[in-house]
Amino acid sequence: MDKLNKKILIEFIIPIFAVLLALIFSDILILIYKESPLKIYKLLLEGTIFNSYGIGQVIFKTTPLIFSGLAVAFAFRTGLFNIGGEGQLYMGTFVTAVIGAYLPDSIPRFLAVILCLLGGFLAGGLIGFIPGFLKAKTGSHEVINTIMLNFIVLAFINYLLVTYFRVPETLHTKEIISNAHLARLSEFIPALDSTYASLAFVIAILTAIVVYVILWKTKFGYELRAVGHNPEAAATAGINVKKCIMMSMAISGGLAGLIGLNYVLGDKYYFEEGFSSGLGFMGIAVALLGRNHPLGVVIAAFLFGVLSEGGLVINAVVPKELVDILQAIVIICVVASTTEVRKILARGK
Amino acid sequence: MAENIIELKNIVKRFGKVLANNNINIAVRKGEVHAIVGENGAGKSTLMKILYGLYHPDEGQIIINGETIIKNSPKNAVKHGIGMVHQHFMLIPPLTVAENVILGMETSKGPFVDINTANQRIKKLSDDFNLHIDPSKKIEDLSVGENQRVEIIKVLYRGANILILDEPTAVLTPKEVEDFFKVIKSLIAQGKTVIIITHKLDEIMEISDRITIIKHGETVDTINTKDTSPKEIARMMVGRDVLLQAEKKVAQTGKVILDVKNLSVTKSKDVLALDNLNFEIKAGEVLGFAGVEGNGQTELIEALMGLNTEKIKSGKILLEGNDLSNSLTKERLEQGFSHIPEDRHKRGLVLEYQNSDNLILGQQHNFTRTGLLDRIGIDEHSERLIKEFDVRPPHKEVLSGGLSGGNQQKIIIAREFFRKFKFLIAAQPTRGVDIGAIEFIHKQIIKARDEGKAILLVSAELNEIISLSDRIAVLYKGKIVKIVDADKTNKNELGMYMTGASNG
Amino acid sequence: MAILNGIFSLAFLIQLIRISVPYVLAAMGGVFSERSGVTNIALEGIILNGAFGSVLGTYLTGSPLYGALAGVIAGMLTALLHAVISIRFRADQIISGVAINLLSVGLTKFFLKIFFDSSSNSSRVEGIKVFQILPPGNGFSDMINQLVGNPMIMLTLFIVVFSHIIIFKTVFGLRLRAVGEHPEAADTLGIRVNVMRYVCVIISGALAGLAGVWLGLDQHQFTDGMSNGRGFIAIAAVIFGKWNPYGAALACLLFGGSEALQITLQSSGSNIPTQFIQMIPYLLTMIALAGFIGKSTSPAALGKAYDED
Amino acid sequence: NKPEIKNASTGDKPKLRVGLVFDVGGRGDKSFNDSAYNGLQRAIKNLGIEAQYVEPGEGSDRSSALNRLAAQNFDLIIGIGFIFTDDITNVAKKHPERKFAGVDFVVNQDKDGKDIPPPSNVAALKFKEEEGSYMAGALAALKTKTNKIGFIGGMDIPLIHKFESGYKSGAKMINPNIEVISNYAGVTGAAFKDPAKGKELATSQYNNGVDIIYHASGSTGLGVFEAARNLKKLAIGVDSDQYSEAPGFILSSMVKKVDVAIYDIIKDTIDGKFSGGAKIFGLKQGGVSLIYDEHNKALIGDTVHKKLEEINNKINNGLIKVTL
Ligand SMILES: Nc1ncnc2c1ncn2[C@@H]1O[C@H](COP(=O)(O)OP(=O)(O)OP(=O)(O)O)[C@@H](O)[C@H]1O
Ligand SMILES: Nc1ncnc2c1ncn2[C@@H]1O[C@H](COP(=O)(O)OP(=O)(O)OP(=O)(O)O)[C@@H](O)[C@H]1O
Ligand SMILES: [Mg+2]
Ligand SMILES: [Mg+2]
Repeated sequence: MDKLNKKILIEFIIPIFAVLLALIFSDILILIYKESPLKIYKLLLEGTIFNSYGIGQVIFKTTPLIFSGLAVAFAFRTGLFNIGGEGQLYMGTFVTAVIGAYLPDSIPRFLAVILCLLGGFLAGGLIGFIPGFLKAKTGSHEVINTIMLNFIVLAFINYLLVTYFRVPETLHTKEIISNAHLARLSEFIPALDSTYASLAFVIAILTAIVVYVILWKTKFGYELRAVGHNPEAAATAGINVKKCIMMSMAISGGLAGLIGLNYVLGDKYYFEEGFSSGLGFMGIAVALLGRNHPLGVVIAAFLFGVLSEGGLVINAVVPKELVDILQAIVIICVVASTTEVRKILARGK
Repeated sequence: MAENIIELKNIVKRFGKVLANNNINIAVRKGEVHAIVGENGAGKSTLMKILYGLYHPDEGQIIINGETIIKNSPKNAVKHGIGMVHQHFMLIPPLTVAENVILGMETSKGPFVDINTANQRIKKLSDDFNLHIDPSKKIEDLSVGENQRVEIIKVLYRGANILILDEPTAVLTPKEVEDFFKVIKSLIAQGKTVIIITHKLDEIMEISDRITIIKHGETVDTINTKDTSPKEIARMMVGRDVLLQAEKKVAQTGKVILDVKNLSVTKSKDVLALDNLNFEIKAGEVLGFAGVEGNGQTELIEALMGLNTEKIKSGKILLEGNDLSNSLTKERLEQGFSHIPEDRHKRGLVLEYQNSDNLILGQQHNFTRTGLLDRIGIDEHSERLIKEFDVRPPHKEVLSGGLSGGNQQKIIIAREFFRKFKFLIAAQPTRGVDIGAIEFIHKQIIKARDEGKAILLVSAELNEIISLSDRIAVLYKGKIVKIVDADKTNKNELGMYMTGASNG
Repeated sequence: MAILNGIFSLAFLIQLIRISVPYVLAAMGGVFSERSGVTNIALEGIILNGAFGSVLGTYLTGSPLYGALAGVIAGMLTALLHAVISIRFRADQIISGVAINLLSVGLTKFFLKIFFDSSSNSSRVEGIKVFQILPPGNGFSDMINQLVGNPMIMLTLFIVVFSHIIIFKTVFGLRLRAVGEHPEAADTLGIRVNVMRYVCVIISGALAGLAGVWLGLDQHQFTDGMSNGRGFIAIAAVIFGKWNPYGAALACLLFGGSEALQITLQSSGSNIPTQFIQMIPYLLTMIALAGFIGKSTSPAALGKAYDED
Repeated sequence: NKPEIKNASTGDKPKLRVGLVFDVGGRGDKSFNDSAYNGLQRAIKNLGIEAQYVEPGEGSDRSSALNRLAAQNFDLIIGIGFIFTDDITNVAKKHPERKFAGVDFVVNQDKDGKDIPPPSNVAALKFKEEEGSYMAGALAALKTKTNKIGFIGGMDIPLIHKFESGYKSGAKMINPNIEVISNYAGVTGAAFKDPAKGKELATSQYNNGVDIIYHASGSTGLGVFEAARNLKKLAIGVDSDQYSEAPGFILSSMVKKVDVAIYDIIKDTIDGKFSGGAKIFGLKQGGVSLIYDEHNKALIGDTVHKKLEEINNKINNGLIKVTL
């Protein structure tokens, strides 16, 4: 028990330590900009977690980051590095939006949402599957293939959008039917007021739980992780490594395909070009900060959600880029302190 | 009395909770072959790494040639004439022999590597010590025995007078061991001192002058080889009497379990790794495969297990008459195959998994309820096997990667013997394992045979092959050159077939 | 046929080379870093910082030469950060790279605001001077001047050859390869594994920084996010080229070539939608990797931190 | 150089609070956003307002930024760029007490082709880019010596197609046989900020005989100017007067008077004359125009200038209809 407590303590000390370090660094930048760090942080916190609109917006920002982080973490656990989140999320979100737009109006609400979700998952999954397939069949490196696919998918979606699906004079698809809308959280918690936080957040949390169960509680997850650590031993034990690689990349892509859920079913009700702005890449940071563990991913996504919404708040006073810098430094400090801090703690034993 | 060239006094080394060396004392005399023996995890490698400066002792003194070494490092050790050949080769496969040897002490012209001079020097060393190494070849193209000799050259090139050899013969064939001992003798003849770690008692008897026995990180004693016997050494190591030769009853064979027909496997485009193999194994029979490493053993095992199937050119594999030639690995295991892989790190274990998880690897579906892992069942299973097979983890939560080699092997043995199998592939089942564990593993294999299983044994250890097998097939260049009865052959005859001589 | 003429013209060749220059420089950096065992996804950020450094340096000193120096130093400092994180602190190298890329985007934008009061562009600065080797006038000699007269292009060519020689012919190169393949082995022979790695990562910073210098000074200004994925393409080229300088350079030319082809195709008014033309380089890479290159084996210790203790 | 701009003058009545949310590129793009910024600054100086701006960048921050400004009691909230259309519409509905303006705001049409008017508290500031581009096309066609002119767009999207098609029509009107080569830098937002790509595209066009290029590509166009400088060819700028980016090589610029539009809407609001609905800025209203001043006088020349004036008049009188 004592041991467990200590382990948990370490998991928490490191990120907190990292955030503190990052704050010191950004203090310097804020001072360079001739502003008071205290004022900026006060502003940032007041505008986000100490304000009901802010909390809602943070939840809104956290939601896609959870999916994005889960996608990266899932592949990581199978020893695969999925940098293709951006392409997968574009495909997934686009398909979600198109399904939502062309469903018959009369379809029941629950079914409509499920169909949109499924479509997004499968479409993202397809894009994830391709590098998985190529890796399994030809051995070509998934990192390159996912990077390449990002460019290809973005161009392809753009083509589909511009040529067939957009509402004239805009860069977005037509609106989804109202039965595919996800309820806003403000319907249940009025304090959240006009924020865009929706049930997508709940779906994200549930997905995190499902991912946890799959990876650590099922036979399938056991096999995936075995492949991640030692593919040859896994093959020797009769695990179908190629299948695991393909499945893992497909599921990872599918999770990435849900990143846009929040946006399409909960906020805008359509797919719009450029909506993502690097959510797929942020997933890498979220996953790694969250130690590739679903719980960690949720916490890291929340932290980045606060920073991302906070950037908008402080933008009136200092450049928003400060927040990007802050995020980067948090990541750096976390990864850098991990081994060292552990070593010191182990020594202190 | 010859002078002590090396003295290690009261050495203590901890790895976290593990006390690897606990107050060890050892003295090595100039010009002797000094053997160090002990069970897996006794602390032998750790001690040698300390001597070579790779680890720093928590306590104790290192005295070389009467000089106390304050801050040891590999550089420092080399300066004092110490060279170490590691248990796991420290060679860089894509580089040439010469590049590997000169690394860190390069012959150069300005900033450029002078490879010609290097080649010449290495050629000379190779000739002086009868090592037969071509300096311009790449390491990845060399055999294990050659790799071993490159390691020796590396050490000699640095002017070593004291050579530390950590389990140098673990991966060598009898012929290679013989050659290797010649090398050691010529080293001694030229005034060098050798410290050797090995688990093979007959080798110790043959090559060493004195023996230091280590147990649980402590020195038991240092004795003269000529005053002792394998039995006594084994007793000192393990703390009880050990059966050194496997005992088995006459085989009671039944029906054919495994039948292999016309099996051919490609190595590269037009080279065959296995060329039209035909053999069968009956229930209650051990078929041993002898052969110099790299003659098709690995490919045979892979083909039988359904791994790397794209390389299989032709052939049939039948288990009790069922054609499994096109079955997946998983199906073969389900049908009654069991497999102790030849390389436990590469194929045997997920080092990052807990022992309990490794103990169900390949049997995970038996520990599953509606897709979910049965954690409680797995833990119970693991506790039972760890006890039954006497696995000794340093502490409870240790991952399999943190076990010593012998204990890692026991995990695999436990797992594969637990499986309900009809046919077992045991590949190098006792490689790098201490004698206590060897005894245990041998007993398990014979027990399985007596229960009517068919067993295919691959081992570089001729003693092991001869004592465990009922029949022995000798592989040479992908072909079975001969199948002989185990009780009608000997090491010499097998050694002859292994070099390609057909019909003795 | 207009397309064929377009492709086989000297102008096309020059364009191909110009597009490839930043890829090649960054890819050479990638080769040094990865050969020594340190994955360098941070190339993207290094390029960006190099570009910003070169423009700011030129802006402040008025000399593009000092600017170029500043760009290289900015690249080296960025790489140093990557080295400290992944070597000293033994952190995951890919994460470190991702974080540094994020950091570089933020920092360059932040300082863009401080120095140029803009969120997207710097002021225009002097660029690298192109020498007139042939008397200018006719199209042909102008093009030759663009190629041979451009010191950056010549430098790039030199760097490729130089990298090959260093890696495969020198003592330094032998140690570099050893450290990337089998650090334990190198360590036991007294080679300071981590020192070697520091040096190589910093070299990679200088080279990728130089790629940034090309972008900044060829455009005579810094634009927010102007590295635009070039670092990733360079990484792809390193893998494509099997971690060899010549191989990586050729891969870069392939990428540059397919981009130039895309421009030519587009201008020749073909009916293929732009989006599909845009895909060409990336599709080509994927097909080539799956079909011809297959498994390329990386340095064995790539991405693994080494504990010298 | 702080983004928070406070009015220096102290008036008696409460100052109008104006919030402005920039397009993807943000301040400093030397064209579109900067033009908007200039309008805002002028209003601060002359009209005594209090202002704040936000640069949300790409992604989903636009509506959040608008929402926050609305919640902080800003009286007039302006979004720069067509992409704000839906965001402004939604936020404006939620905050009927505030006034909104959208530059390039898209007025959608119903099935019968009738405009669907924006909410009454939203002013749609629309520019007839096609008219200005038509003039640019005519200018290029009149000045080309090779009968080959070029167009370089940023992202391959409908808004930029408007520039392209206006430019083409203008050129064809002068010379039906003229060849117009078009390139787009890419299909993502980054296509507006890749000057290196712009330079290569332009170099390729110039090498293929094009001698004048018109760009509508944000910062990517800065690369087009570099190519023009290098190869000593001509280019036509966009949105702002871009002459200073490559003096001597910028034939003219097709300016969108975003600054004027913004200044005017702020002034109207102060004067209580704000009204919702579309405000069209075409050639006639001076909302778009080709630069002709002391810098490029010599480049364009008198006769060509006269000819252009003529076309300008024809468009104003409806004799020429620039369609899409
Ligand atoms: N780097 C390490 N970190 C932690 N523990 C270690 C390390 N190296 C060895 N150990 C532990 O120290 C103990 C002694 O290991 P050592 O390698 O010296 O044994 P050995 O006598 O060489 O065993 P074997 O016969 O199997 O080679 C073992 O329990 C081992 O697990
Ligand atoms: N606590 C530990 N943490 C990490 N690695 C460890 C630990 N303990 C041991 N090891 C590693 O476990 C392995 C077994 O230790 P040891 O040095 O005894 O090897 P070995 O028994 O000689 O190996 P083998 O016999 O399989 O060749 C080694 O690779 C060692 O580095
Ligand atoms: Mg050992
Ligand atoms: Mg061992």
